[in-house]
Amino acid sequence: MLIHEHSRPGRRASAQAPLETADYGDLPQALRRKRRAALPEVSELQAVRHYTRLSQQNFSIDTHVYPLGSCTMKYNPRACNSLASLPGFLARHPAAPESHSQGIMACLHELQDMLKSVTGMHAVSLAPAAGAQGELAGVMMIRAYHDARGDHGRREMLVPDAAHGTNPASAIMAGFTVREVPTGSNGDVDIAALRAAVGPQTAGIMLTNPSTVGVFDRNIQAIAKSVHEAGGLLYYDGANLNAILGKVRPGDMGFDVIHMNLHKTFSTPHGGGGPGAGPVGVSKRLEPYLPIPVVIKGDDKRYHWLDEDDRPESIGRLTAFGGNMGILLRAYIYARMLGAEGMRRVSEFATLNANYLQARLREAGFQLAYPERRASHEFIVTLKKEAKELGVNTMDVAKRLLDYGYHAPTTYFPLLVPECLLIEPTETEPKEALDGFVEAMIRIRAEAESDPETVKQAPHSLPLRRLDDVRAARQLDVAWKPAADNA
Amino acid sequence: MLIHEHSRPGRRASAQAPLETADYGDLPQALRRKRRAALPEVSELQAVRHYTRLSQQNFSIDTHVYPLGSCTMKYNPRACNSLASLPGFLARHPAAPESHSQGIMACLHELQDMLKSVTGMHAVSLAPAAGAQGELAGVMMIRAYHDARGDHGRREMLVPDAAHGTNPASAIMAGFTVREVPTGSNGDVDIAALRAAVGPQTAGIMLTNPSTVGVFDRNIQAIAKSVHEAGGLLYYDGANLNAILGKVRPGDMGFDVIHMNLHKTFSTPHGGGGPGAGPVGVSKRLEPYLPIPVVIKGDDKRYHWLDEDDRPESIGRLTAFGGNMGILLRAYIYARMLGAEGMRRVSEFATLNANYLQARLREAGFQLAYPERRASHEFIVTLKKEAKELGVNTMDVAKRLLDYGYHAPTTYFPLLVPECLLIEPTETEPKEALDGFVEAMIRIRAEAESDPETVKQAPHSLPLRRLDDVRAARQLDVAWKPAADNA
Amino acid sequence: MPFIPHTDADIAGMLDAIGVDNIDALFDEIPKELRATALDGVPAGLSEMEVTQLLQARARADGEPTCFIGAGAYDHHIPAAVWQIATRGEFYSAYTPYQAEASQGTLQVLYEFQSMMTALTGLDVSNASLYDGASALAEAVLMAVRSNRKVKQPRVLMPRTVHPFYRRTVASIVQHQGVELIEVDFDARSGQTSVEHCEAVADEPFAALVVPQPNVFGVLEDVDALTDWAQARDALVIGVVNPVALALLSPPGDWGQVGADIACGEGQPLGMPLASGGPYLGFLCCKQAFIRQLPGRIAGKTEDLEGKVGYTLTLQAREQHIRRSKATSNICTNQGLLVTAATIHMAILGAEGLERVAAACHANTARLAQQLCAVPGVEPIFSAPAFHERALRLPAPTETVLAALAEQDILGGFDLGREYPELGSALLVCATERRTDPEITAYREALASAVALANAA
Amino acid sequence: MPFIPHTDADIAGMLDAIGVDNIDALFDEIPKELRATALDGVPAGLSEMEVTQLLQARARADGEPTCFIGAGAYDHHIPAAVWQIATRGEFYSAYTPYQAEASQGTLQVLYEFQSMMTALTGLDVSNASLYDGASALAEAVLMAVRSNRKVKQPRVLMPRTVHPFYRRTVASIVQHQGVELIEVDFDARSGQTSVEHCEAVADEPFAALVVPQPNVFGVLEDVDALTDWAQARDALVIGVVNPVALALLSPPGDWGQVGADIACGEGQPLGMPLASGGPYLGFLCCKQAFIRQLPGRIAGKTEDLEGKVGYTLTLQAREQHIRRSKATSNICTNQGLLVTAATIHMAILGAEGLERVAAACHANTARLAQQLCAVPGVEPIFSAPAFHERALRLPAPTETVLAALAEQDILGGFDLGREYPELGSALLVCATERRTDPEITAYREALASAVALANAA
Ligand SMILES: Cc1ncc(COP(=O)(O)O)c(C=O)c1O
Ligand SMILES: Cc1ncc(COP(=O)(O)O)c(C=O)c1O
Repeated sequence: MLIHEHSRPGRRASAQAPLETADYGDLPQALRRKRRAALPEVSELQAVRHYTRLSQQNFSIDTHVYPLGSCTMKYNPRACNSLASLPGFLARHPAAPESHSQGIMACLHELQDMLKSVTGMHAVSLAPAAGAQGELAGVMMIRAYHDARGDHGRREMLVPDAAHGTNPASAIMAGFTVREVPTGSNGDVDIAALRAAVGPQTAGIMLTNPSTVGVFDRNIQAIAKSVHEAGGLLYYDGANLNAILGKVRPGDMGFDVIHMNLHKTFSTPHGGGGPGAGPVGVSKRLEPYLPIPVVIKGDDKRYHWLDEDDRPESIGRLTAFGGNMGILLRAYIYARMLGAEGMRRVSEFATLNANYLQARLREAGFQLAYPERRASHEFIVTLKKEAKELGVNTMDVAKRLLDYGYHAPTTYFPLLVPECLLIEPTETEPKEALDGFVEAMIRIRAEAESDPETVKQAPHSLPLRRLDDVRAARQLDVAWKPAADNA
Repeated sequence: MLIHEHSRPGRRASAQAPLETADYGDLPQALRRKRRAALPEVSELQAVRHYTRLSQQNFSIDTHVYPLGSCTMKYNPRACNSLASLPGFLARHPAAPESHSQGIMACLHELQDMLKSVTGMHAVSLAPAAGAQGELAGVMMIRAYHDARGDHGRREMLVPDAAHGTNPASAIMAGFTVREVPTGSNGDVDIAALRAAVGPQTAGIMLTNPSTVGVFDRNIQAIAKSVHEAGGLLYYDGANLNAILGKVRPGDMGFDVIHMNLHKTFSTPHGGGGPGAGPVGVSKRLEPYLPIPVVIKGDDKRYHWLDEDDRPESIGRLTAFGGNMGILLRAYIYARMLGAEGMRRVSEFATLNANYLQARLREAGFQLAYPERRASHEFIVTLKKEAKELGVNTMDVAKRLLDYGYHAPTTYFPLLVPECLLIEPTETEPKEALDGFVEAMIRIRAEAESDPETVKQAPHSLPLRRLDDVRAARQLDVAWKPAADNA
Repeated sequence: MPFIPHTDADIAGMLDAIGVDNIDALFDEIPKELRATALDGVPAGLSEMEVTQLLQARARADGEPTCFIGAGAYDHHIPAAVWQIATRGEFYSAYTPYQAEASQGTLQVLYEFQSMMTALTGLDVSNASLYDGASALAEAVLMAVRSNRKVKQPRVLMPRTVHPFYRRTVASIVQHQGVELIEVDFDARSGQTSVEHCEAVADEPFAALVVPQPNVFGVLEDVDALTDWAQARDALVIGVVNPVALALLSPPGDWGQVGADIACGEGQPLGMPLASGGPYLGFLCCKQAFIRQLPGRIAGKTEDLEGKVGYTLTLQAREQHIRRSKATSNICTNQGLLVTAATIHMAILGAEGLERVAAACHANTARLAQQLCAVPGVEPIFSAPAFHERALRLPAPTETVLAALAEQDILGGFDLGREYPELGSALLVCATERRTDPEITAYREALASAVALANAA
Repeated sequence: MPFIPHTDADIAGMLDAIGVDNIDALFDEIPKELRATALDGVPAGLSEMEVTQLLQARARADGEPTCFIGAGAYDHHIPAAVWQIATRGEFYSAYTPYQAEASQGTLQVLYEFQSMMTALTGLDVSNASLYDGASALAEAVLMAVRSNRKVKQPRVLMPRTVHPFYRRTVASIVQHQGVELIEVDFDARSGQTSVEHCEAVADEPFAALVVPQPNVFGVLEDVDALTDWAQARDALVIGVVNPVALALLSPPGDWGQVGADIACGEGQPLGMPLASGGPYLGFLCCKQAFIRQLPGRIAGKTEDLEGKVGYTLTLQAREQHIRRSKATSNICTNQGLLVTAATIHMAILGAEGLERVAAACHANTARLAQQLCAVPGVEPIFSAPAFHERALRLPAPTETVLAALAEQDILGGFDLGREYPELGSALLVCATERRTDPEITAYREALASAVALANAA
């Protein structure tokens, strides 16, 4: 039932608005609304009950194991939320003067410093609102760098075929053309193909390492060398930083630009699809191009914002007010609780969990996409054998996992591995949870053999059975309209 | 699964305690614990997930219609919780000096004043921690009053047979004997029986009006006269104040003492069984006996606590630190949002909802315990006909209501009405919810006719089927013990 | 009409179904002359925004002082997760789990709470809470008197080292139930209640001895000796304990030869904010033998129709809603939400976490006492070992000193002299794990000047 | 190891199953010379208690000033229920609803949000959020350029009355996609963008005109005339609107003869705290015809196997994870949690509630402006009607005045002069429904002395 269906004309949550309507007679009649918007009219209890019950229909980290590959669905410490929600932080206007901002600016400045240390980069801007915006900022900086040197011919961005869709999309938004680089059968970038692809047109390459197939590209130094020698720059998609936190640094691998997904590695909430935060780090030569604002600590020991005036070569402003500050605060709090030692543990145990799960699934007879490789913090199982022999595909298995109380891993990504499940358990799941997942997978395969319809019609135990995506797109209905409008 | 079953030796939520163990070598070895308590050892995520999922197994106001008679399960405004949880309020130590307490004392003092106004009493103490403690305080004051007058023979407390169990239990705790007064077939106290019962031994009578059978006792003035003339005092059980808020005042009816259940009428959370708050109000002659502390506003315009020294005749202290302050704050916030007008609306719409539901159920053929009477904020349906003819009893119907998404009304209380459901919809439920409840009742009766087993075995749609209470009492298991202890 | 969902159309339809013209008609059974007209003392309603502004101002008015008061309520860190979960609507807005199948969340929490409290106290069973520590002690006293089959005299020995507010609460609650409370004095040097002090007042049989651990001065009692002594005289032993202290200290179930019989106390240190004194929670545990005398709710494990494990309220025949005037107590609504918070708190901290908290408080208080005793004239009052609180003698009137400290936003402690005049100018101080070294130093400096000032005046 | 549940036994068992000796061996594919050793810039870990103390101190350091700044972010009351529900774990810790059956909570919220936004803007469809208002405008500009089938030139008219931060954001984001942004000036007296100003820069065809309502000065544009003018030239019209203002003002769907084509804006006024500038949410609505060019997630209604209604992400072929380099945008993670909050906020307030909020802000700002203009030398800059913000000219340098006000914990407004030097000493002020009369009076008094002081210096 939609909240709109609880609506009755004249019903109100009347504690929640000014008790009387103030005068607005000076607003010209012609510019005024002719009839009220068809928002629901409900009591406060109705709204509370409706959304409380809706929430219960979600799987979430707080309720379920959620091994969604490439998304790092780990525990979001509750303190991060409550401390970032301290009244002083919530009440601060984005245009408040620096005199009333030293507290939060101290947090942001320290976060910049920690991120520099973690990534091995020279400078950081916290401005991008999510990973994709970080990517855009990153490739724009690459472009600005070449342009500033008068090197205008570099209009091609190399992107491995395994890359996340945001990578090519971001490159296009920055005005590049995209050239795909194939992945070798061992999971590493096909270095020969890469060497063949680089040239004077190469602006750079967008990579993540470990890559989205879940393995650490052992040739990273060779890749860096090859791209750098061709005059291109290396961009690091930070989505997979959780795998290497405190173990190896993108800056040390030769990357020139990096974005980080704080909603992944730094455990800020995924929120049903955001908000994220996608800070960017750069090597020294790219610093002038960082998006604004940036926080600096002045000689006066006070913190100051750098904006367009201070950074004339900046690629500019990406949101009106400088980014998702509340998310940055959460990441800061998380980072302070972890400390250096805790960060290292994150990557160690994320890796331990992934390799353990990989070993158990292999042992149970599931086929790994890259069986010879170590898993990083995630790994890929391919169900192409099951799909072919039993007629049960990856999506069926994913849906059936829901019945067993596990959120499905990422399905059908990366695109180059057929019938794939990208599995990322994260470091915050205990061994028992992984064992339970293995058991569910084994049972589902047994069901696929004995009773494939059960799997193909899954889920069975959730409030809804399998939903019809095709119908959603064909009979498009993306907004409730009042009956009068439909008539 | 119990949280203990998630436990593994050595597992910890290590952000949550001091990072290292400080020295306590000075504590004598003989007085130290020999082995650690068997508390669960879990990660923070495990605890969060476990209790989040447990919560989802509750029916609650925020998720379900909850017409539990005598409990006033109405919307608990979320602001009451968040404002009572402002850091300043949470951090205040109970022994903080008045210099650092004027803010909260202002709230408490104003709450006292509002409660006086609402009840028509002369003075109020906020000390009792719940209704039953308010009752105890109330009857102790009655006793103190008689004792102070040297009237030591008054050792009998009259209690209607319909009264809540806490009433006789409280009277006993105050050293009274209890004499039951019968309820007439029209729901009013049997006035003749009452007259016969009062005498020089009568300390007082404990009543609520509207009574627990859901009707307003029309003879209240005669009752008051009769008890007062016999030298007794009238005690008002405030559990049913929601029915009369702003409509009629216990003080005006002739009551000398009243307790209020703020967790009912003033909408503080029921919390899975508390905390409550049970302030007491008294007429002038009882003021000296009020439990301490009491807040006064001094001539210096500052607030002060009255304690044992200031109130030597007080019945004393009922909890170490003067009551459930956080709950009092919530009630205060609620009262301020309602205001005088809002309070009147509460009783009007609570009464409207009850009478509407009563009318609809009567129309649907259900038998009312007091068919000739107006409902107050609640009313009683008796299923004795259904029990006899269909073999489906009140508890069966109650359990089946759960399947339809309604929390059951109060069952088998008051004891004098056989197979009864005490139904209190409260003012915050919309008409649709009441209509839905009627429909569920009609359907259940139809099921009871066509397929009684479905009803008798209910619930069917909850995580558990009907629980075996007898087994719980016979094979008593009230605490998990570690395997070693069991062996 | 805040929180009321009725539209005009709803109202009309409902009145119609009832068969009356207006809502007022529904009140027609109330005698006319009784109908109230105005609520003079109640101001007009405010919007949530207005009441927010008001309450924010009120909260702000009380400042953010640094708290060195303990005396029964302790400023511990509470994991953020505790209240974020406890205030989820499903816990916050449910009631006593009368319908077990629709209340498994609450019921399992109660069962887990009981399990944790029995683990901490070393006793067999626990109830699901009472109002607070002091009223729990009152119930423990009543329960002991009912339970003792050998000593029928309702006489209970109550050491003066039990928190004075607890003693007064007990006195209030039991005063009309024929229980005689006999005070036991303490050793002026050690601060302990000794067996000799007990002997001095025990010429007649007594049903129970109350043993606080630590006692109100923070001092550790010789619980083994006291327990053995009382039990040798057929009395029951009631421990009054701090649950955080129990992480380090011998649990009541281990006291003496056979263990204390009953343990009770204040649950506040297990995840409850100070909040001006409540809501907190009283806990009450006992040996299996006494379970039928235990007041309050108890959750028990059972099975459903299909044999699945579930939980339900059990032994309800002890309670007022069944037994009415013969119930073990009048308690009905208890402190459910606080039980939920305490359970989550204990689950998150675990025994080791509680141990660290206890140790940190203990060490902090030791450091505090040492620092304060560096102020000339300030000295410890008692010689026996103490846990996480310390009684100090001041060279100036406590009240004056506390007022001067308060002006600097330091809440210096609990004025013991008011309750124990024989101690003179006496102050009870506590530094929980939340107090930092700079705060402790600031206190010392403020105390030095406050004392100097008071003595100059 | 905060947040890591592994026991020693777990680790040993797991390593064994993998067949390695230690965790380090799992990193053996990383070239040795790359392995990092230390994280010098990262301090040692803190407990939650320590980090709580740190953050409380930081939050406190920034004070509690009274805020009269608007300029794109507004200090509205947010019902307590909004964030208590939005931060429930099931919303807070879920991700993009890739598995629809396990995400109906989030998906239905998205659908309801889309429904509410279309109702507010008067357009047919809405996406499920973009990062913020400014980036939403950038996406709107790109979308308009892609959508306009008649005008192929990627030229967009951008009035200077659009918030300068929005204009800069748009410029940053679209700079490499060949879009030409053409500035349109405003009338110095009225503060409006007139058709004449548009004409002046429109000798060549343009794909779209951006129309802010209200504009950055709070001034109301003649949206009907601008819309009709642009559409007559085959351009699309993009409204940039404040959703609270829409409770009173004509919605973009009603502008001119056939309505604006696209509307976008900042969702912050719908239940998001100021929070230093984010997270907020950008919304983007359009006519049905353009839905395939709409960037971002869209939830759609559908049915399950048994015909029950449910919701799912739809039209994903527009998105990067399917279309990669040909997607409508690179956006992936959006502002889901804020959408949840906004949806609850709108459900609780309803259209009438939003109207009251809008009216109260409007009236408060009028009162504020009147009071401030009582200070000698302070005067309104523009003559056209304005909604809930006012541009004022000051008789002293804005920066000096603002600094003096800030010293009294008053945030006096947004310094317009920095962005519009031609306005001189100019200040943009706003008083939302939360500002009280005493606060407004205090501001006037503080302004009077600040101006006096500045002029004396
Ligand atoms: C590998 C990879 N790159 C980039 C992104 C984009 O990040 P965001 O969703 O924060 O825009 C994601 C996340 O979804 C990702 O998994
Ligand atoms: C009529 C009546 N009286 C007294 C009480 C006791 O109140 P409490 O549960 O707060 O102790 C109740 C509540 O349960 C009640 O319904």
